[in-house]
Amino acid sequence: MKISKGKLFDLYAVMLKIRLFEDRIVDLYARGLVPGLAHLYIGEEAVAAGACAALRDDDYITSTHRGHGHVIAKGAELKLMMAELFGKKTGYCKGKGGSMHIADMKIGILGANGIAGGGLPIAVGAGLSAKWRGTDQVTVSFFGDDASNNGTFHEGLNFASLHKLPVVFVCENNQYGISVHQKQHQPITDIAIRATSYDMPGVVVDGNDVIQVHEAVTKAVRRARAGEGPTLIECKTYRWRGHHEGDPNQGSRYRTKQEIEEWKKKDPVKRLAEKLLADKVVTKKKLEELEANILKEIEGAVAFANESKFPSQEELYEDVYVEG
Amino acid sequence: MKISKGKLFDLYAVMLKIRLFEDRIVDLYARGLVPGLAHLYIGEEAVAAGACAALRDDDYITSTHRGHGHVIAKGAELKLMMAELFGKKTGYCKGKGGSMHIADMKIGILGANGIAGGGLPIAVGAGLSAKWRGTDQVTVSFFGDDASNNGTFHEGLNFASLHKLPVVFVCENNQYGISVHQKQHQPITDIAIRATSYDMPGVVVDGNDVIQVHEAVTKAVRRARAGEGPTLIECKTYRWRGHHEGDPNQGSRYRTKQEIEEWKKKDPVKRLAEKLLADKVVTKKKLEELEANILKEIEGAVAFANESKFPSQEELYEDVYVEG
Amino acid sequence: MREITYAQALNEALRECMKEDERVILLGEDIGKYGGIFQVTAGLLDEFGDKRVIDTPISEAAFVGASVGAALTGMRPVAEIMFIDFTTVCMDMIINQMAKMHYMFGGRGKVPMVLRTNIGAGRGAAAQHSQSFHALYVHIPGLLVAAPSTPYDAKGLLTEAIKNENPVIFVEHKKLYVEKGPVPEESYSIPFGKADIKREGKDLTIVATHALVLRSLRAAEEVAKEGIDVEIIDPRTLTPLDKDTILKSVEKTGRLLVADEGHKTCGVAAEISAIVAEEGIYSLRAPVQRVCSPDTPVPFSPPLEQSYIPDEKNLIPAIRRLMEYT
Amino acid sequence: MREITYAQALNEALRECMKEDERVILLGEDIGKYGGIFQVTAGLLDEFGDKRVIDTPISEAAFVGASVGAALTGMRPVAEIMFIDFTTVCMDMIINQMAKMHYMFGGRGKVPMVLRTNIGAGRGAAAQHSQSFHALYVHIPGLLVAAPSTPYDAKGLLTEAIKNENPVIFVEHKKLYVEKGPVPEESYSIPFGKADIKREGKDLTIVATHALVLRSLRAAEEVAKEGIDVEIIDPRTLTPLDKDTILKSVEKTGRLLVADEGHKTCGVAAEISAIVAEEGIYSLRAPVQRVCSPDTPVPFSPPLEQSYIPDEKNLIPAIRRLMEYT
Ligand SMILES: Cc1ncc(C[n+]2csc(CCOP(=O)(O)OP(=O)(O)O)c2C)c(N)n1
Ligand SMILES: Cc1ncc(C[n+]2csc(CCOP(=O)(O)OP(=O)(O)O)c2C)c(N)n1
Ligand SMILES: [Mg+2]
Ligand SMILES: [Mg+2]
Repeated sequence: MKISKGKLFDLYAVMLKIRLFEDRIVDLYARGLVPGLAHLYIGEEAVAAGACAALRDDDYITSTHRGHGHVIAKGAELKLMMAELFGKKTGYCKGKGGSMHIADMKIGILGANGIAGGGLPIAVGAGLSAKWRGTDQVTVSFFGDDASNNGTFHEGLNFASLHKLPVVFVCENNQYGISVHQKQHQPITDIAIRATSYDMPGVVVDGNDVIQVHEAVTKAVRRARAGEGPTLIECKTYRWRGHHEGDPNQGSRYRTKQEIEEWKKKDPVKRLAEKLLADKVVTKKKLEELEANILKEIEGAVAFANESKFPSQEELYEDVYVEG
Repeated sequence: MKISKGKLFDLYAVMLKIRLFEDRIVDLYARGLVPGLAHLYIGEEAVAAGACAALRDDDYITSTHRGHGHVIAKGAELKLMMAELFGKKTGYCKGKGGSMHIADMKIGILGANGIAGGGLPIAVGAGLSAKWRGTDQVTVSFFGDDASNNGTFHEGLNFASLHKLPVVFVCENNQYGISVHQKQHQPITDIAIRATSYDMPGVVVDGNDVIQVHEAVTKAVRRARAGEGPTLIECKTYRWRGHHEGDPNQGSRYRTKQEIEEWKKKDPVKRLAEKLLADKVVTKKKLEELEANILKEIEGAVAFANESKFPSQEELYEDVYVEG
Repeated sequence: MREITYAQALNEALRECMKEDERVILLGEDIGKYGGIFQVTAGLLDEFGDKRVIDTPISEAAFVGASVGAALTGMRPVAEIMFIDFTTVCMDMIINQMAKMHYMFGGRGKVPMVLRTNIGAGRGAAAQHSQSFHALYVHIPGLLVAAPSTPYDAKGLLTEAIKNENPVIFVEHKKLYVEKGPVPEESYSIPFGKADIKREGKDLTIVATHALVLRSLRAAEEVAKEGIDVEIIDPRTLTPLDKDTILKSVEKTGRLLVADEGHKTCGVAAEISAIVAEEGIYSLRAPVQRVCSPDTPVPFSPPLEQSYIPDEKNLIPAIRRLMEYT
Repeated sequence: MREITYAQALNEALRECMKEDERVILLGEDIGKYGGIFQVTAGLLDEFGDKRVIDTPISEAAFVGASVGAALTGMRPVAEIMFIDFTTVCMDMIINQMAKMHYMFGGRGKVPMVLRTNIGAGRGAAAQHSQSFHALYVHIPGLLVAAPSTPYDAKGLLTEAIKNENPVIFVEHKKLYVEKGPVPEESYSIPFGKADIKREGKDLTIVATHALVLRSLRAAEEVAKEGIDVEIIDPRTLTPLDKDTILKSVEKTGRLLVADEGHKTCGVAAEISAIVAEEGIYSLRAPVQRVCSPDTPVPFSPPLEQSYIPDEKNLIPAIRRLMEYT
């Protein structure tokens, strides 16, 4: 597969947007402006960007507790995200969901999810639904290495393969549950081998290489659209920060600083930037412009969130049920 | 592995005991003497007999809704079983459990289980416990083909392998859930391949050949005792009767009479009897004697059950909690 | 009017809704060729094919979760869990996903699905196949909970459940499947949150659910001989609960007995009792009595199980006791 | 007496029990190096090693089920589920196995294990990380349910839970982990089923659980200024429930307010209210009031979450309302 220069640049733009958005969250969180739990995706941007670029607007994703990257890559508006993270009425969920529950049916975001492994069965249902409705929509389900030990993984993949559903299971293997290393949570190294149990293809890619991710997901999406069934794709990657903001010293209770530094050298964003420059896809200036534009968008989002109102007390009781 | 003649005869005796016990249940159920649900094991006797013969008295099993065979093979007393099936106070569970909950800690029966897949995590715990206590006890966990689609299978096998626990997972693939054929419940034919996902050995055997079952389980038990971890063994077999007594026409709503007849030709009990005779392990007379003795034991059990009292009303409130 | 069974009434509701709306599909174990363990889906596979009547693996989390995903994306799934006991294996999909999405997402997305299941002891099926813990779902906001007691209510409430925009836990009762009653041939809905007065009376109110409605009606006939005139209110849906009808009845009778097959502690009967203690206490001239299953697992042995099940043997003495207060 | 936090008190109970009895082992996610998400198991891995402090995969059904199997075969496991919200993914192991085995097996076999978890909103963690549905476990017979409100109770109840022969759902409260209070250095047990009178008073009884005890104490101080003398009863265990102490207090005060952080409908407060409506109605001179979480999922936005959480803002007006009845 040949990725066009334009596409490569677009991938980069998405990755950078995720990175800068979350860099800003780090800062806002530290200053107490973002309440609750913020599980950051920094270091893993290539997965979301590469995967979602293989999707159409009307395709679906299910996301995780670490969902900012997925939803930005699927097209979520930063303003609405930021307002949600601030708990404001103008946010994606009117302030009711926060970081772990961002959803937008219009662009196929079936929700971030606070339950590890919770998204897989939902993705399977979106797949069944697309099949029943006779559309060729595809669903990508993101989940982590440790979530692959949950029963929902097993039940979900079995069901999807049994009915040849148009679902792509994207496992983000960042090598850790919260503090638990993969070696302590499963006796295997490549999660992709679990695909065999469900008679579906399993693929391992370098999750810090957006091109590899994008190619693997594109192939799986093609297969899914053609009615040939699901694929399991494992993306090897790493999270730079603690499990969530507030995890002391970026998780150095359970991993070495050295390990973190090693992985920072494999920075997927920088890596792509260097390639873009080396291959003369873009000029340095263009990259700087891009960054400036994104930063401006983020500032706009922060301003929007800041200026927005908190929901009023009565709203507590709204949206429990669909009325009428 | 060479199985001694004496052992072969013992295996036969267990299989015949299971068969004749359940034949009697068919009759008692039809006459309304056994209340509730009776899931019969007829046709699958070689699995329980072959597996449990590889165990010591202090080893453990977890069983299923279709548990009569497992518990008889592990050494349960027919009298106490029969009384339990009648709902009598003298039964294994004082009449509180019935067919699906027979348990006897003294001989390592950690309970039949009404929840499909419910036994696997419990077996894993017994394995952990043996390891912690520094004994070399092994646990065999029985479960069906359709139960292998439940999340507990996945979580249980992963955990057992991770900690190299002394557990043997014995899947009784009789090709059906209740009415759902394996083709409709999973996209694979050999469940044993799922072992790969947990880095453990997976073995397929003819579940109607007690020698094959026994050899495979013996090997797995040896491995487990040696601290080398769990094994998944799939035994291909078939249930002759309906899912439970009362399933119309032995399940001919969802399978053909012809299929049932084909499998009856592979009768594991008859097959072994013929081998015993052909190899001159026993005489016909010895076999007849054996049958007569078992039948006598069963009659004794029925008489015991019949004569026993129902529990008194106050017992309803006992055993909810351990007192004192 | 013709009489059909509760199971047939449910079957009819499913058939009619499937005919009317092709987004309605069924998922569950053995609902196809087998027709469902209680024959509620009998004949539907033949009529609608295996794309709409789907026999599932023993993967409740997968297929209930898939129903959530399908509902979110435009379908109207009706999932069947063979016994309420087994809803424990997919509780996360029910409590954390199905019930909460609409709220968590701030109104974006809805989950119009039905989870059909059943409660009730009395079949000698012991502790893991006989439970009645529907109260767990009444405790969780975001779910609607239906509890039909007659064939008529079964059909009308299931039709409403399927058409409703919210997730519904549709709690049937095993012992009622074979009960017959008059049911219109045409399609109809019973709105949620409207109790039905199953018997009018002036001396004592019984709020009864599921099989306890039938058992209360029998108890009422019995005590009528002693001149006691019992009113029986069947809430029909537990969420929403029609508390006005209950409070009004208690205002009239001054005596309340709540009868529900769930365990007593923290059950539906506790809630109804607490509502009256909070909002109708001045109507009461006697303590509020609950007739429920005891706080023990369901025993297997038939005599124990009979003594476990709340019925006339518990209702009649409770009624008499309440009538001693004047 | 020295003061330590609720989390430290729990940690101490675990340490002492592990030292005393080598059958006590811990399983849970991130309980090892991480020390548990709320630091309750901090230091225990170092002290007892990874054979007794086991970090598990995200496989709650496996490790809670394994705890059941281990308990059945002679161990005394203490499992930690990070938030009560996640107990939904292993509910079958809790409700159908752990709770019922002793009964189903007719007394053969016992399951002496503890499942530690926590409830409570107030950390901006939204609908799937802030629930308080401990009532679900109170509804299920076969389980004991503990609900400590102070560091002292936390240590004593956890010690008792570990030594108890029955399965215990040990429900901690997130917002209490950092609260300090006096705790003896030596090991001690608090028996289950004995309520503690956290404040004596004569005008009104508040039965309060978990963080509502603290909040009620503050509310009581506030209304004391108006001359209202509140008695606060902390049941400490919800199963068994010390109803005698509650009934006796109500007999004295004539007014009852029940305060629990669970949802109102079918919650613990409903049960306590129903008990009094059944057995103590003649002591009441006012309706029974419940102060609970509303029947909505927990919202994320801080101002909404604050208004969601039941506390003094709800308690004080409720007390005043009840005092209007004379
Ligand atoms: C069912 C469940 N159990 C536990 C948790 C707590 N928890 C949140 S994230 C997490 C680790 C997830 O690890 P992984 O799946 O690898 O995703 P990552 O955080 O590495 O992206 C855990 C244990 C949860 N959210 N859901
Ligand atoms: C979790 C759960 N779901 C559904 C059931 C109902 N049920 C009882 S047995 C059974 C089929 C079991 O099939 P399999 O595991 O192959 O065992 P078999 O009956 O063939 O021995 C089902 C669906 C159950 N007991 N538990
Ligand atoms: Mg991870
Ligand atoms: Mg089978």
